[in-house]
Amino acid sequence: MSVLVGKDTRLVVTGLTGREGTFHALNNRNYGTDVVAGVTPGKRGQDVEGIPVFDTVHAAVAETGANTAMIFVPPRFAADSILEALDAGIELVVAITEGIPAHDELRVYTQLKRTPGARLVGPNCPGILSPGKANVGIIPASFFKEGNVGVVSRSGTLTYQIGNELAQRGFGNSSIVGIGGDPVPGSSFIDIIELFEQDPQTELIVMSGEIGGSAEEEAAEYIAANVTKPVVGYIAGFTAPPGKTMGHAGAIVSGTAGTAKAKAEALEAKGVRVGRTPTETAEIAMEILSA
Amino acid sequence: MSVLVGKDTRLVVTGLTGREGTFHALNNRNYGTDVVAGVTPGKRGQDVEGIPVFDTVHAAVAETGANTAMIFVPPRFAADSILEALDAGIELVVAITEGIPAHDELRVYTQLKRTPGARLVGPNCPGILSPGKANVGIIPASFFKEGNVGVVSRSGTLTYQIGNELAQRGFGNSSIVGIGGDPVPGSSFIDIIELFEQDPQTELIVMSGEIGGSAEEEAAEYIAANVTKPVVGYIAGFTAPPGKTMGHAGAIVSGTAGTAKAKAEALEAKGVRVGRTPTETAEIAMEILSA
Amino acid sequence: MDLLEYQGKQLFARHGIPVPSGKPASTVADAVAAADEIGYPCVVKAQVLIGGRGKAGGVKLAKDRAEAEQYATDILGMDIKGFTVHEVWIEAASDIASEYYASIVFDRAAKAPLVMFSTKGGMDIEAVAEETPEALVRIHVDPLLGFQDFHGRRLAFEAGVDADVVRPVGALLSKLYDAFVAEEAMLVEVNPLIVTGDRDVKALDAKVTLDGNSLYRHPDNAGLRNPSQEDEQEQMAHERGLTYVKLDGDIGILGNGAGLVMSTLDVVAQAGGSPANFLDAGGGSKADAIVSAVEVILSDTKVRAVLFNIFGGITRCDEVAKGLIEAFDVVKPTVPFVVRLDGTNDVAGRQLLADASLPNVHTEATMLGAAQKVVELAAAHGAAA
Amino acid sequence: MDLLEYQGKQLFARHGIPVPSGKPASTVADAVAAADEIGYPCVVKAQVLIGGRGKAGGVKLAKDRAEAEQYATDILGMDIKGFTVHEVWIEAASDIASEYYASIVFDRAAKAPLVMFSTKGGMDIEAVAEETPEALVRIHVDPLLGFQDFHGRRLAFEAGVDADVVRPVGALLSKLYDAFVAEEAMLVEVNPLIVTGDRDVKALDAKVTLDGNSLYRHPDNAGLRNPSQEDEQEQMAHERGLTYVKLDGDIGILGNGAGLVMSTLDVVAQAGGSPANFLDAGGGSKADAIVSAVEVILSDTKVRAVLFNIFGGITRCDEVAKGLIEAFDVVKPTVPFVVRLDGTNDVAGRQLLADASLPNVHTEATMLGAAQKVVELAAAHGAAA
Repeated sequence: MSVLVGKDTRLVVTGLTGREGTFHALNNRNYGTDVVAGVTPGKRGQDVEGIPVFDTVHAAVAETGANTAMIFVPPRFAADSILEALDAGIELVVAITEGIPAHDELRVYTQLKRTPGARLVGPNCPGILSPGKANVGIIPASFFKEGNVGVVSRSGTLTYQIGNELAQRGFGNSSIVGIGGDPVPGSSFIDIIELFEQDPQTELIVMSGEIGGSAEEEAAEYIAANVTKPVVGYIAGFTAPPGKTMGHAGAIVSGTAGTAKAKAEALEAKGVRVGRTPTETAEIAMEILSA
Repeated sequence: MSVLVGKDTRLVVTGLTGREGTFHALNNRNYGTDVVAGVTPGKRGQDVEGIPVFDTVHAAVAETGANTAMIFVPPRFAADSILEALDAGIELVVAITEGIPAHDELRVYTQLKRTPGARLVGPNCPGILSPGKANVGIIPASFFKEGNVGVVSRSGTLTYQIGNELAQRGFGNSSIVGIGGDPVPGSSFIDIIELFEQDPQTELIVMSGEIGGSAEEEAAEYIAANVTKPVVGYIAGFTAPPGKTMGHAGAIVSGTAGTAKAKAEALEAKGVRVGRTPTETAEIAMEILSA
Repeated sequence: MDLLEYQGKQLFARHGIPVPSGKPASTVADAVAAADEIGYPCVVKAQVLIGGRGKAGGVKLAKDRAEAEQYATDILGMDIKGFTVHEVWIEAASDIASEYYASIVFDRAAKAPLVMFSTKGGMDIEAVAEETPEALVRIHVDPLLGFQDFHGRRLAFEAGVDADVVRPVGALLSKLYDAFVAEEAMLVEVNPLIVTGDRDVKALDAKVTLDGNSLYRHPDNAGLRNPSQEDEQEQMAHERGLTYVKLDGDIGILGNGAGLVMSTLDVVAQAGGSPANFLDAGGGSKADAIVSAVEVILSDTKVRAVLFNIFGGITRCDEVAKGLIEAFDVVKPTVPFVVRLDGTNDVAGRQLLADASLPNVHTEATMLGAAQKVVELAAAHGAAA
Repeated sequence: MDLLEYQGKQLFARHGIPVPSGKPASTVADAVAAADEIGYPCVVKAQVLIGGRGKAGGVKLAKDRAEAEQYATDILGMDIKGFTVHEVWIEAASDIASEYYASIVFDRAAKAPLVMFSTKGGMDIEAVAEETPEALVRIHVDPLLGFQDFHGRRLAFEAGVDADVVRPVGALLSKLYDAFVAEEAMLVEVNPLIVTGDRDVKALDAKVTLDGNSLYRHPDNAGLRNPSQEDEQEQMAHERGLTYVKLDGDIGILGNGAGLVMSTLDVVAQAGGSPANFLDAGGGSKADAIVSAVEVILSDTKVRAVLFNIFGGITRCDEVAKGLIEAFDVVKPTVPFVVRLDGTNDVAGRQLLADASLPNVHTEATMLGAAQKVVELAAAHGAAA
């Protein structure tokens, strides 16, 4: 088992015919993901190395039975593309696009919550990798192998760093989920931790957070109340100065709220061990799994 | 038992200090309804014969525990007043106001469907009477007595006519629900029939429809699939010419869809007996209940 | 409230929807002046609230001034299916490459705006919907989310528009939706929506129905009412704030509440009578409203008897009785009246009527009895007249 | 992106929010001309992106021309908490009866706009929130439903505004919400929102933060950027499209991905070092972006060593290596570099670096090892310098 993406994933890629869309869609297919369709308005009838292209997500769903959409269009078209996928009945939308306007994200999120059975991961995220099964997004899959550690992270490259440290210690992953660093992520830590808790393959959960917002604090509460599996935390941004946006639109500290220290303490107060570096985080995970 | 309103109703009246609002709120209280508050912006601290007035529905709910709101404000303020009541956590909103713009009703309805646990009856309806328990609205209660017939109707006075014909034959009512004749009613026949089906006091359901829309046809399908109690139908408007709005904004026939004949046939096809006049409708009900 | 084509186009233009330039005119001289200003060829179009103008000769292409004058003369005053042409719209002729169809209706059943689009424009859309339903693409729009770019793409692609106009068609549909919401329309229809030889997309016709309940928010639109298009009695009723619909029969009907009035019409018809009108005196009717109502009913000279069917809720029966007594004093009707009063203050109302002993007014205890009585009286009065 | 007060007021005015009339000026002569035009008394206000102007002497009431000239002279060029005053705003003096507070923030946690209102305006709102939290009314607005009239009434009544201004306050809040949504703001704040002696309601201050990601939709706003307010390195980075934040230390940091860069800063700090900056080269960085990034990092003269920490996903390590080699050619750095390359094409990247044998470039296999190495080198280089 794995979470969100796996052998049942039937992927449609919006923006397939763009340079990045083509590159990563083919990468995903080469990994074993069932990439069934692409969408580029006006390019119906074309194909990208055998992947058929449609004008609309609705047509792609009707013709190919796609159940998962990867959004690869530029920021100014991304909100519309996500809404289109939701409207077309897609169950899981994975939005890679970075730089979507915040108010667009707000509208998309509010609409998502009115769409029964739909889930959004991202935007501004590296996607989801279920090693050995499917890769939807831009996570470099060759660094990861199948195993029992579920990873959920706001950051892309930091996810690779932590996953890699685990891999170097011999551990594999059930799924690696990048929820993205934007102000309004479609899925929260809690949403993904809930899935890992239910997933039989996952035996330990690594949660990698960062400064800004209160998602980590909320996750701490949730973990204490609902999660039976061990959770190891990591928080980036101990040295970040207040009031500055640190790259991720979500990574901004106002006053004492949202600091790395406050987040780590909130997690530790609920019994979640928190590593101070990616290396230490991997070591704690190893210690728990080897016990 | 009864449906929607009864001994647990705690009523707040928006527009209480207006002439009509005062008159009917006091009427309702005299009948036994627990009228706990009124709302008129700027009149906090006043009272109407002992009913305290608040500036906002939120304040009324906080101070009095109101769970039902009756909307008596003029059409241009009505949509806002309904939305305010929904936002304040009111469970049942009964909107008497006639002449609310259709697009306002559309926004209100869409918001209603996003508000868990909330119900709207009306607008442009006479309200709900549960004889012997509570009256919320403008139904002349003295013509009705407690009993086992549930009545649901798009029309106000026609409801009185049918209820009166039943009363003259010795039958009382569990509840009488006017859902209103507007293009976008908050509750449909189906919503109310579902409640009557669950209500132990109700042994027979009278459904009084009229030309326009497809609510009666939808109810016919629902009744066949879900209702065990006998249902008697009545449809007004057999002589209405197509394309004309007959008073109720919803009562307009386009082509052959929405005619009284089509509606009566749809009900009869599903085993619902339909009276051709209010008198005949009451006679059918009497026949069934006496059998 | 229905708008004339040119009123609809002016409304469209306010929302950025491309329409051909034009001018309205109600005299031949104004029409020719407008045509001169717009240039030739131009189109002279009858402005009436009914379809089928073209077949009736109400739309003509004028090559020059002489033709414009001729056509304006022919069309102004023309009768089209019972509607007199009071105005023409003089419009620059368009170079039509394709004709599409677009509309947005307030869909009561779905409780959402329904956007429809087809590449089979310029013809009877109901026939298209019946014969080739797949050619009419239908999409509901969530009222809170609103019209999104993807809705426009879906409509255009699924209908099969030419690839080069997918964007402008989507943009026009988006603006049409804006207009539908901002103006609180119940219907906006464009048939045909054209693509010109230069690949411009334009609304060549406009059919707009506005929500009368929202006109207070749109004072400009409220001023567009075309009273000349209403029936004389309906216009009179409208001015007095009454809900009145003219019918073909000879029995005047007044009741309170739309459902009860509709039911009364049915019961009268079942009793063998033929209603002359629908008149809902509404909730809480006061005496003066009753006087107005009687005036409207009796202004229809076909009426041979009148039925009052009142079940008082907000409406108080004593007020209705007072109104009727006053109406007899003012209007002095010559036809018989049948009155049935039940509900709030019914005893007092009946007593007032009994005390007034109006000539030729019959009271009945039940709706059914009242209907039978009025049918009988109408027949007798008809025979006598 | 933060706006100056007067830019915020001009934005407010576009949405119908009442603001006092005024003019911006960047010279004393222009300021005096503006004051003459506006009339006396008027207020001379320093335009800087930092609070506490008043206490710093940046806001003065001028009774006449002489005072206006004196204050403009004093304030232009003044340093307020490290910000130089380049512009003043000359504004008509207001007759203040009451001072309220209003703001709308993009609340990430609630995923909805949060509207806040208080009658305790004109002071530090954070102190109000802390000392008398009940005085600050907070309401979230559903993004799809939008701001309704009842929201305005609740805010005004619950905060306890004077009864006669409940409506105008509600109307102003509604327009403020319109502005927040239409301009895609992350924050709009009015402190104080005043009631004048004539009972007019006006925004006397304006603090607006816009969403940089949406500026392409708002070309007018995009032109408002105040580059003079940015740090020199940050301005340089911004022009090159890099995400750069200046810090106080001496170790330059470059990584790919915000989370990894933040983590790198932490690990360097833990190793005893002090980062000079945050620089996210972003996904898919090409060689020329790396050259730009090195230029920006080294333009900070405090930098004594640089750490490259790359875990390639979209970013290809060979591209990073090429960029670094090119940067050495162009910039010829004198400080030591530590490079850690992992991920996509890491073997090729490391090989390129090895082949280039750049002076003073050290490669490390792990993030932790690289952090320790750069701290050591920075200390040594500092001692040598």
